[in-house]
Amino acid sequence: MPLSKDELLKAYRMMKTIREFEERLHVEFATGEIPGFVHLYAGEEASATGFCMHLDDRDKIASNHRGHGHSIGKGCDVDAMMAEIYGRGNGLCGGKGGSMHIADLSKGMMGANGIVGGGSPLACGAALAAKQLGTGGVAISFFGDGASNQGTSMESLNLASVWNLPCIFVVENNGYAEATSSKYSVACDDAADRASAFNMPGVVVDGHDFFAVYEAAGEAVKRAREGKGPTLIECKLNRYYGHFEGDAQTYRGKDEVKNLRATIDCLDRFRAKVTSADLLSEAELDVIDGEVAALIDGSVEKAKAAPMPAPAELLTDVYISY
Amino acid sequence: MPLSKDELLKAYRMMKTIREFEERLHVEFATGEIPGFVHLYAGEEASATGFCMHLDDRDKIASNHRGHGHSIGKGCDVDAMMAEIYGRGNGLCGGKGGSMHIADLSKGMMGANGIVGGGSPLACGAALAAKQLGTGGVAISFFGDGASNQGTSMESLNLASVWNLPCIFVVENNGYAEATSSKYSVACDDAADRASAFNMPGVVVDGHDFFAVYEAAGEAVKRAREGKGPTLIECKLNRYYGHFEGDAQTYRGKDEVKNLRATIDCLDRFRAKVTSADLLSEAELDVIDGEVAALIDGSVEKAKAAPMPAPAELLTDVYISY
Amino acid sequence: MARNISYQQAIGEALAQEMERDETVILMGEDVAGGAGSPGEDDAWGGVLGVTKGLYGKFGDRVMDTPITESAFIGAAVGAATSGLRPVAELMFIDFMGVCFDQMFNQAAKFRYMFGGNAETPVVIRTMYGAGFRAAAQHSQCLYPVFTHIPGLKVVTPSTPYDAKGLLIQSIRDNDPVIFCEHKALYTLEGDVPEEAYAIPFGEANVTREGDDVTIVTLGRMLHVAHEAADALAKEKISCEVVDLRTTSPMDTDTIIESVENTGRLVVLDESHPRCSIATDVSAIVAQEAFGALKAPIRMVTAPHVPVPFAENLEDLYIPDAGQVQQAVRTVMGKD
Amino acid sequence: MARNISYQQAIGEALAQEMERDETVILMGEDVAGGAGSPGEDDAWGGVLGVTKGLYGKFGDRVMDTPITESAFIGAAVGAATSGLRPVAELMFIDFMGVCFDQMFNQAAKFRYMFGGNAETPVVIRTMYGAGFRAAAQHSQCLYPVFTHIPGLKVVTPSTPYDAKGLLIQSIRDNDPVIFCEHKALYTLEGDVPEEAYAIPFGEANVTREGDDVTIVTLGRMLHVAHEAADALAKEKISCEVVDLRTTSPMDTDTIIESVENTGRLVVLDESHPRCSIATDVSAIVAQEAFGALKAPIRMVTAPHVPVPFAENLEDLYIPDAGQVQQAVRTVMGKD
Ligand SMILES: Cc1ncc(C[n+]2csc(CCOP(=O)(O)OP(=O)(O)O)c2C)c(N)n1
Ligand SMILES: Cc1ncc(C[n+]2csc(CCOP(=O)(O)OP(=O)(O)O)c2C)c(N)n1
Ligand SMILES: [Mg+2]
Ligand SMILES: [Mg+2]
Repeated sequence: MPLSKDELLKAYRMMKTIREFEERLHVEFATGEIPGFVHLYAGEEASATGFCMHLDDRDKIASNHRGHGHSIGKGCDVDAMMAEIYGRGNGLCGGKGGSMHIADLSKGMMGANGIVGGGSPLACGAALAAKQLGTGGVAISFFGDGASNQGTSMESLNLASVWNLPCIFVVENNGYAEATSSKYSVACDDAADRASAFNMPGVVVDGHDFFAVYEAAGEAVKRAREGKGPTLIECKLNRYYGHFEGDAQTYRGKDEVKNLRATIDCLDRFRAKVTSADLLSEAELDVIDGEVAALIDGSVEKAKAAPMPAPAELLTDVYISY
Repeated sequence: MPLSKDELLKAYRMMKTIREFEERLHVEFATGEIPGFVHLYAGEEASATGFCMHLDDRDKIASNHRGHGHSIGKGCDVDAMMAEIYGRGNGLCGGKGGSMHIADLSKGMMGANGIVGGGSPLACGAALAAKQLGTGGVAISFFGDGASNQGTSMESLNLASVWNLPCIFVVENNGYAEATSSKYSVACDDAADRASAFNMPGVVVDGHDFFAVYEAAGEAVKRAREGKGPTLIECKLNRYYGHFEGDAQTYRGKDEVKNLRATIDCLDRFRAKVTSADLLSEAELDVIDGEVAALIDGSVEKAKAAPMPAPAELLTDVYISY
Repeated sequence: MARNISYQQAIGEALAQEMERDETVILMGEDVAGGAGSPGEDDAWGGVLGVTKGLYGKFGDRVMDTPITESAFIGAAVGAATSGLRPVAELMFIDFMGVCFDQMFNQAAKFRYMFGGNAETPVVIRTMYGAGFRAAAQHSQCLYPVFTHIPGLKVVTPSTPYDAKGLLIQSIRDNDPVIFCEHKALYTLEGDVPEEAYAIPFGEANVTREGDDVTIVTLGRMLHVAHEAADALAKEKISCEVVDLRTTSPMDTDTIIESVENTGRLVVLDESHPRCSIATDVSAIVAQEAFGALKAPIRMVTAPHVPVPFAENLEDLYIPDAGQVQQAVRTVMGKD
Repeated sequence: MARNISYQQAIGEALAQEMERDETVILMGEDVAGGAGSPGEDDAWGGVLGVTKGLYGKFGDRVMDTPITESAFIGAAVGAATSGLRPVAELMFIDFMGVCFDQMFNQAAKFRYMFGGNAETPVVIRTMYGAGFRAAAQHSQCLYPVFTHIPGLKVVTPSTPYDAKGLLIQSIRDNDPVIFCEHKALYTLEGDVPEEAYAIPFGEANVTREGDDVTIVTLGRMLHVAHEAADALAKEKISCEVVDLRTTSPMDTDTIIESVENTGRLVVLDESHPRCSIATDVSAIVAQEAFGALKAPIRMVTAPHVPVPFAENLEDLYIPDAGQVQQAVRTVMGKD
């Protein structure tokens, strides 16, 4: 089923918003004003977007430390996200979570996660709830190649299969876990090969190609909504920046990132494809570029100007009642 | 390479010793004199024996809660084991461990384990030590179908593959984890199918057939000793008694155990095979039966007569120095 | 109407009544539905000691067997709790928390705070603890001090059938993550339990015996040891007040302090290991908040700083007993 | 010969010297060898903060990168420790213990006892703890109270470069499992450290400042906060004795008690959460063993019972500071 023009515009806007958000954070982090650990998703946008384009209010996602893209994809407010990353009182989590703990349960975004492999059990739970409550919803867990080895991830694949959950597991294989190569840490050829060990379909997809991701995601979501159970999808993709901001990436090949940016950038590819097929015009895309740039500019400006959390907030929000 | 007569006698004695040990514990437990949880290995003897026949002093095994068979296979003293199960001061662990924690590191038996999935990381460690120290030793982890799903087990498969360890993973699939069927809990057809997810050979073997186990084990041990890395072997077998003593096994099929005992008993099969092929005589085997019966009789008698640990033992053996 | 039923029955009844009342309550754990996929009798087990037996028959697929993957299913319970269900997950033995602690303390416990109030996680983790079963070092621990250390977890340790039912119902209705700790040696203990549902609020200790000379603060199975000691001491004309904490987080410090202000002496009795435990917690709070009332040093009676031994005689020595409590009370009374 | 080097360098030096001395010492952890299999520079990282950088170059395959599977590799370190090696495994952040706690507390800690003395497990788990890095709730915890609760684990919390080197060398030579806790905010702290190898015995607290009026017992990064407070209080003519625990298990209660017997007053300062913590532990032991010496209530200064917040101002409020310590000291001096 081809995407409508509106959907194409929406997808481009989503990808572009993620990219601008991350590129801008990279710049702002260097000024020293952003506290803590910040893991950027730049380069991987087609994955979050290809999946989230299929989701609606019934659906939930569990994310990881590299969670900005997933959050934007699932509809979290960009201003509130930016304020959160700056640790401001009006942040999405009141400034208490920061980049590694962005969440908006009202949007079905169950949280970034500071624990590698922490998200998949939670996604199983969301899928179980959808199934028990008969909402028709699905749940997606996004995690990395490094996380794919973690016991929690593999246990979750098994549990989702045993319980036949509407759950989709997305390995975003960017080739590295911190400095360690996925070729070293993942004992099989493709992380998706493990699907058969849990009796579910396993799919490898080019994560730089929004359309490829979108199609694979669509099938998995359909399968899940129809009660046919979980799917494991591996997106092969690349991150442009270091593991976290501050990482000089000397473990990567010379010019590795430069070449990637020049040749397989997911936004460039999208633009080339939709314009050459006359689905969207350069001008239409440029308009979005301009709007997104303004959005991100505004969000940074507002975040910087926003007040810190009130000191009393230190002791709130830990228990509902005591 | 066919087994010598001595080896055949040794294998039979090993299997028979395990069987008698367990049958006798079943009887003694019913009298109420044996404390705690006791998980019997009766029915599964060909597995421990088929593997342990290949091992020597360089080698180590990590076991699980159903550990008596592995311990006898690795050469633990039967009297000391029995005393341990009775909680006596002269037990293999001074009465402090009991059935679930039998160990004799001097024999390369790293311990039964009360934690499902606890043993495989430890076996990886023993294999790593063998590799680093160049001893030529191998390590085996024995665990159940239920344990095969545990994150620790699957992480260990991956680690052993990544580090190319001389480690062998043996899933003793007896069809149940407590009352739950392995057909329910293990999402794939055979637990051994998961080997490919970790880039190692996966083998399914009839765990009632000593000779089949012995052969598969031999290949895996050879592979490991030659530095070619880990193997995953699944022994399909059955336990005769409940999950632990006291379990009425009402979750099992009517006459399931009775039929198994009548048709696929590993000792019966061994006897039939070696006698029909004229490798050993009935009389030779009967001699062993008699000797084993006397051994177990003696061990129970001695255990019952042995004193409890001295009260001061409560506070010893926790730190080497403090 | 109250009947005499066991601690175990009280727990089963609380589960059944809450599942009846609220469709979003579900149960999961190893063999809690009796052993899925097996050819024999349905609902053969109800968890390893039969606590949930019969619930699968009544509630069908709201009672779910799990593979032996505590991280995955405890985490699933946590995730489901943020998605509209109120799961009760069974962690068979508290000793197994080491394979799934992350989902309890970094996920469930922290969501609400990390997400700025933007999450509720009404999950209950029922788990069995304590020594006395000859189950040795990996199946006999207390470990609730570890959970008590963690902000965001509520920790419940009922000592009687009445409390077990009322505190479990509160746990299920509570909107925070609760670790519900059942002492395995109490399952067969009988007591009066009302038929109807009732909730006992958290953070309200129970003064189970009034007295003038010494306050004994305790919890769980040790409550009964404290009473045994108090009975014996009464014959020596020493009058003990016994405080049952009921929940260690939140902990009812007011009741503890009030009692110590009356008696002037404190003995804390806990089956846990001694370091960073409930015993040190209660002692420290009293030494800070009620120091002026103290007429004598505080004494702690706990298990020793060793793993739980298997041998019967050693395990019996390991578990704090009434004799040790009596000795501690005599010491704080200056009568030793 | 002593030079001025950082806490981080002191740790790296201890590792290098022990690996040099003893072939059975090996290192494992995520990126500790710099990032295996990657196309760029060898030894690019040395663990996430560079503590082990350079060791892979020196010791080759005795320094091993691991997949992100803490249960498997911590467990492998434990298993290797019972098989002739002396592994030092890096658990990157202490907060990650929840995915591998079983191998630490049910396996490593219990072998010796469960097996009746028939096992030695000389494994060291190095791990980073503490707040102050804006790393939020899952990367800023202390958690050593949890390890301290467990019999069979030794727990080490060095506060200076000198102690870091000497205690790490002792940890590696020790035949019991050791959890070696490095405060991330101390890595850049410099101090005099001898070039040659030396071991500081466990269970010997360090009286880092002598004083008459109040004993401040503390550990890790908080030692420096205690000194800041003591300096300020000196100007108010209050003389503080400061005791640095160095190891929480074993804990040197003798030195604590001796000091309190001299000063008559106790403040305990710990960055951990307040419940079942080192603060309650020290307080309880003093309330039991040195009650007679106490002239005033004990006061505990700890982080609050909430997760660690991200926002800078909140995290600064979260971490105990000198002002709070001064206030606590004034309170026990009756000067507030
Ligand atoms: C349990 C746990 N172990 C280790 C870490 C430290 N850590 C954070 S991200 C990361 C690498 C993750 O790699 P991958 O899963 O491939 O995701 P990517 O960063 O490449 O997106 C590591 C080791 C952690 N946060 N949690
Ligand atoms: C981590 C953990 N979870 C649960 C248990 C309780 N338990 C002990 S044995 C067992 C079943 C194990 O089944 P399997 O691995 O198939 O071995 P089998 O008993 O069939 O030999 C369970 C659930 C445990 N000991 N440890
Ligand atoms: Mg990656
Ligand atoms: Mg089994």
